[in-house]
Amino acid sequence: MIQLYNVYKTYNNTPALVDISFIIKKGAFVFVTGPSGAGKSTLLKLLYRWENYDRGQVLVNGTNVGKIKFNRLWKLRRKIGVVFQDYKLLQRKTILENVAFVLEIVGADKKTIRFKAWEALKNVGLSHKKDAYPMELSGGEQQRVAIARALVNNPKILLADEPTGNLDPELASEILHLFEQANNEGTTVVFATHSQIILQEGNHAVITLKQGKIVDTRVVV
Amino acid sequence: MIQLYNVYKTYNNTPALVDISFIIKKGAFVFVTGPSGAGKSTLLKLLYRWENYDRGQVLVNGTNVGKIKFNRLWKLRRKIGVVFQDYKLLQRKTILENVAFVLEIVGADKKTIRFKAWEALKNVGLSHKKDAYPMELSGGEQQRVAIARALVNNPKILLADEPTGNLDPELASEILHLFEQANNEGTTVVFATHSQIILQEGNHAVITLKQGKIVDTRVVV
Amino acid sequence: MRTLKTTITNIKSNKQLFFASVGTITIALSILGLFLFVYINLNSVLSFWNDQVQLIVYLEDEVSMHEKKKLEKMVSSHSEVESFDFVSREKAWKNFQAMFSEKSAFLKGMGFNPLPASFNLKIKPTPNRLEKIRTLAEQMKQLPGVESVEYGEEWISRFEGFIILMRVFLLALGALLSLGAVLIISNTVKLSISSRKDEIELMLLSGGTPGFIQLPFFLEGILHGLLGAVVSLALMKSIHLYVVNQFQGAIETFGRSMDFQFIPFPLIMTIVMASILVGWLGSFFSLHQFLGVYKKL
Amino acid sequence: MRTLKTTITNIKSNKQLFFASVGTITIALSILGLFLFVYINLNSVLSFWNDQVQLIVYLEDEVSMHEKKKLEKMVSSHSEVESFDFVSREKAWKNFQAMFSEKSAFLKGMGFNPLPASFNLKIKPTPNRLEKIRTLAEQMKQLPGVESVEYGEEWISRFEGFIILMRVFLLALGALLSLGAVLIISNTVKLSISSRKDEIELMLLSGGTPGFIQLPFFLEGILHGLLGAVVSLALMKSIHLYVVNQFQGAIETFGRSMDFQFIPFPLIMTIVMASILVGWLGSFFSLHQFLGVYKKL
Ligand SMILES: Nc1ncnc2c1ncn2[C@@H]1O[C@H](COP(=O)(O)OP(=O)(O)OP(=O)(O)O)[C@@H](O)[C@H]1O
Ligand SMILES: Nc1ncnc2c1ncn2[C@@H]1O[C@H](COP(=O)(O)OP(=O)(O)OP(=O)(O)O)[C@@H](O)[C@H]1O
Ligand SMILES: [Mg+2]
Ligand SMILES: [Mg+2]
Repeated sequence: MIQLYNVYKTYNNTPALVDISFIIKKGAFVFVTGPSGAGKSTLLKLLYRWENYDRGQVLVNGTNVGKIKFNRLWKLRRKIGVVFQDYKLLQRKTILENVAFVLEIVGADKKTIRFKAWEALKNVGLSHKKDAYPMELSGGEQQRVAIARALVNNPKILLADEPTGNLDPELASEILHLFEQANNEGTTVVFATHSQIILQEGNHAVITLKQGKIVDTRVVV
Repeated sequence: MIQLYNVYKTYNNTPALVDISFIIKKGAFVFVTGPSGAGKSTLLKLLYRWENYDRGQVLVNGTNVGKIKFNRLWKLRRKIGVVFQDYKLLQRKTILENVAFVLEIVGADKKTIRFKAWEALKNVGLSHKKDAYPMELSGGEQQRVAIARALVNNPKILLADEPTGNLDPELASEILHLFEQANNEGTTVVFATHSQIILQEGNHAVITLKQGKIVDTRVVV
Repeated sequence: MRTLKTTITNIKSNKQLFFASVGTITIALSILGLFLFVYINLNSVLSFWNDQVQLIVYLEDEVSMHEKKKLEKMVSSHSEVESFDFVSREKAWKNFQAMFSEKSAFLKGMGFNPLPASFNLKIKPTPNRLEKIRTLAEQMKQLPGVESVEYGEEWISRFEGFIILMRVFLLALGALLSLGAVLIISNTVKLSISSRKDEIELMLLSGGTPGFIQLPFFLEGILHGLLGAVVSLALMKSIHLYVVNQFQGAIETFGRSMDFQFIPFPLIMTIVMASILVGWLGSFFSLHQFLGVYKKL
Repeated sequence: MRTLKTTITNIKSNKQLFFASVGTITIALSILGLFLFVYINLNSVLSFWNDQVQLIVYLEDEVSMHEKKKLEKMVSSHSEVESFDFVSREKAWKNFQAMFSEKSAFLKGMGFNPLPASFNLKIKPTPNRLEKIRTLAEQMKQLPGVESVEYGEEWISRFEGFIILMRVFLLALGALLSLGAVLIISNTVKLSISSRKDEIELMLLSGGTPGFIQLPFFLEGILHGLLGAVVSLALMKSIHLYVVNQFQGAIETFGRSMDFQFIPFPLIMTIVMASILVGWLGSFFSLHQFLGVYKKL
């Protein structure tokens, strides 16, 4: 599903990713960890082509993402659900509208949208707040809206960037279970986190980055 | 330093804080914890009067903060440094300018500003990125800028709202030490967090909230 | 359908900017329209005056029938002459008496007619008419039977100067205003787009097709232009009606049965289309610039 | 000092909006200025024409010295009369001959002077002048020694109608434009403030005094107004110079030694002050509205 071969990425001549290679099979669940500034978010951004790389190859679902033209990018991105580290919630929409928005974008019909959006909010325990605006939610609630939005499309690939940073341990492990459930239904999950508790709780493969390099990998058999 | 007596706070008729009373002495270090949506951020917002309460009394430094007029609020807020849960970094300023900004607001002179801002960034390990804009930083790096900005004024009171959510355990404990150091120099610290590791590592008083109520307190003798 | 709804939602979520934008466009177009209005009416006044420019050829009192016929033939076949009148001595005397009616007692007392017969020629309006009239006057003077020639030389040159001044002034003003309108519109659309930066970014990130992302903004730009044009034209029309109602009397005393004309229909359509085009162009360029950042990645 | 620097930093961090704002204000003021310009010059032309309105009192040829003196006394002491001329029969005849120079041969041949002497009265310009002239004319007619009275009744009423029409039109346009300018400016300042929402919020949160927070925005608003006024006045001045250079000739043939006047200095100062005031008011109201949200907490 996801293949990287000797990928290099620099920001203004400072390296952010150095010689990264790995393969994530379809249906796999992989943690990405490493200290602050190690390059986790950058790695995920390459996969949905929000940033481009300088050297190497990145294949997602068999396509070389570095070569996709702007007008075709939507095909790649529709397959991918992302929980952004900074949530990226729309302040002018209620949280139900926020979740429904990505369904509208892919052209779902009205009924499906209402039902699925509500269901997704329920899964993260926020259906009672559906008409609230993001500013009226606590930090952790906002994070959960971002998670609901990433999952609502039943994406083939789920990229979660520190999705439990503002959640208490109990909720964090609930969210982990939610991701594992999606994983069981066939979604490939890449989960960037700092939390040792999460890393231990989920018995999955781990890629550890440090200063842009892979310094450790835990392989699950 | 901080006294709350039977404080109630509701948002659109849903209670966020219910009958909260506690006293934090000058120079104390207190953790506030509890699940997502428990009311931690709301509690902190009352202290710097970003929200007002419905009933009860909140005294900070002897002043009833609920009664302060808009034109006098700045006197309260100058005493308080806040690490916001959503950072509130200015996107159009470099991170050095971001940190310097709060010094300019209180009218420090130019030399002091440059020196102190740089020093504050150094303390969180970001002096090499001083000319970067917030968007060019990783999530954890942004969080550290927010921390540096809260500390740069040597505030009498430091309110930190989940300041280590996007930091790896090692950095998190470094930041905790930074706060403890400020505490040793006389700053009263209120630190809201979910992290069990942080709660264990710092041997300080803990107030645990749940659905707006204080459900547990750990007192340190 | 969905696009239309998105457009409406977009507009609703940012009402203030929308009204500001449409209002700005309305004002810009209203000003342009008012100028057009003034210009059109001024032109019609001027072209009326223009018609009055004539070359008067006075005949000798002793002119023969043959000479007169020859002159008439020459005048009627001349390429610069639009039309002509023959004023006999008797008619001229009557006109003169009518003109100085207050003093008619003295004039009647004169007992003889001192005035000559004349041909009054209307000259075709061409840019270098003054030159042509001058040449024609010189020619006519030489002909037998012509006593003298009069064509208000001074008045014509004054008048032409005034017309040129007026036109240049109005055109300069119009150009300034058009430029202003385009600047304001494109700037407003840009602000409208950048105020929805987050939304566009999320659409890009969630797999919105370029068409899906851009269409509502195109529609919005077009709507800005259309509404601005319609509202400003409605404003123009009411001003027009007001002016006609209030001042028809004053206008009629102005010398002839002149109407205050409204902007003609083809021009109205042109204004509406141009405004729509400007709205679309504004959104197109702004979107292009905005999306360019994401294309480069 | 620090405030000034903050203002400059603010402006720099948002150049596009600043230039758009100043540009918009410049355009709005330029249009207003151009109207003022046209209005002032039109007014000076009109007031020149206005001066020409006169009441001509023709005297009987057999008027006695005594009657003439009495008439002169009456005319010179009348409260509605601004000034007057006496035109003797000889002078009238000369003027008449000069006016019809082309036909002077016939006129000279007449051998006698059919024209009467006259008093030409200039009437003080008051709103109901036409009424007053009419009354005065009726009075004069009754006096001994007066042959007849002439005052271009038709022409005056036409002319007054035209002036009223012109003034109403220009004032309506001016009002529309002023309204537009105020709307645009306050909207722009509002956008400028809301684009810095984060910054203001952080200042509030970090203990900035209300003065510290508001001053840079006041300064910015004032600067917008000031720059807009100065640039548009500079634009006006160059248009003025251009017009004067290019068309002085055409203007001079226009009938008299008329200057294309620039907007007079006190009015310039008024425009600048008003523009500054509008800029300040815009930022004041926008800030007030914006900060109101935080005051309510
Ligand atoms: N847009 C950018 N421009 C310049 N440098 C950038 C940009 N984005 C990231 N960087 C730098 O690249 C490095 C890796 O950033 P990245 O966001 O991938 O880190 P991360 O592993 O996600 O860290 P965190 O855990 O703090 O989120 C950091 O040093 C960061 O400052
Ligand atoms: N501005 C607001 N308007 C309405 N409700 C609000 C507002 N801010 C917070 N709330 C609600 O009040 C409750 C407490 O919020 P608060 O932000 O204090 O929680 P928290 O303890 O900080 O949670 P977290 O750990 O997720 O940040 C939540 O249910 C939240 O939805
Ligand atoms: Mg990151
Ligand atoms: Mg919180």
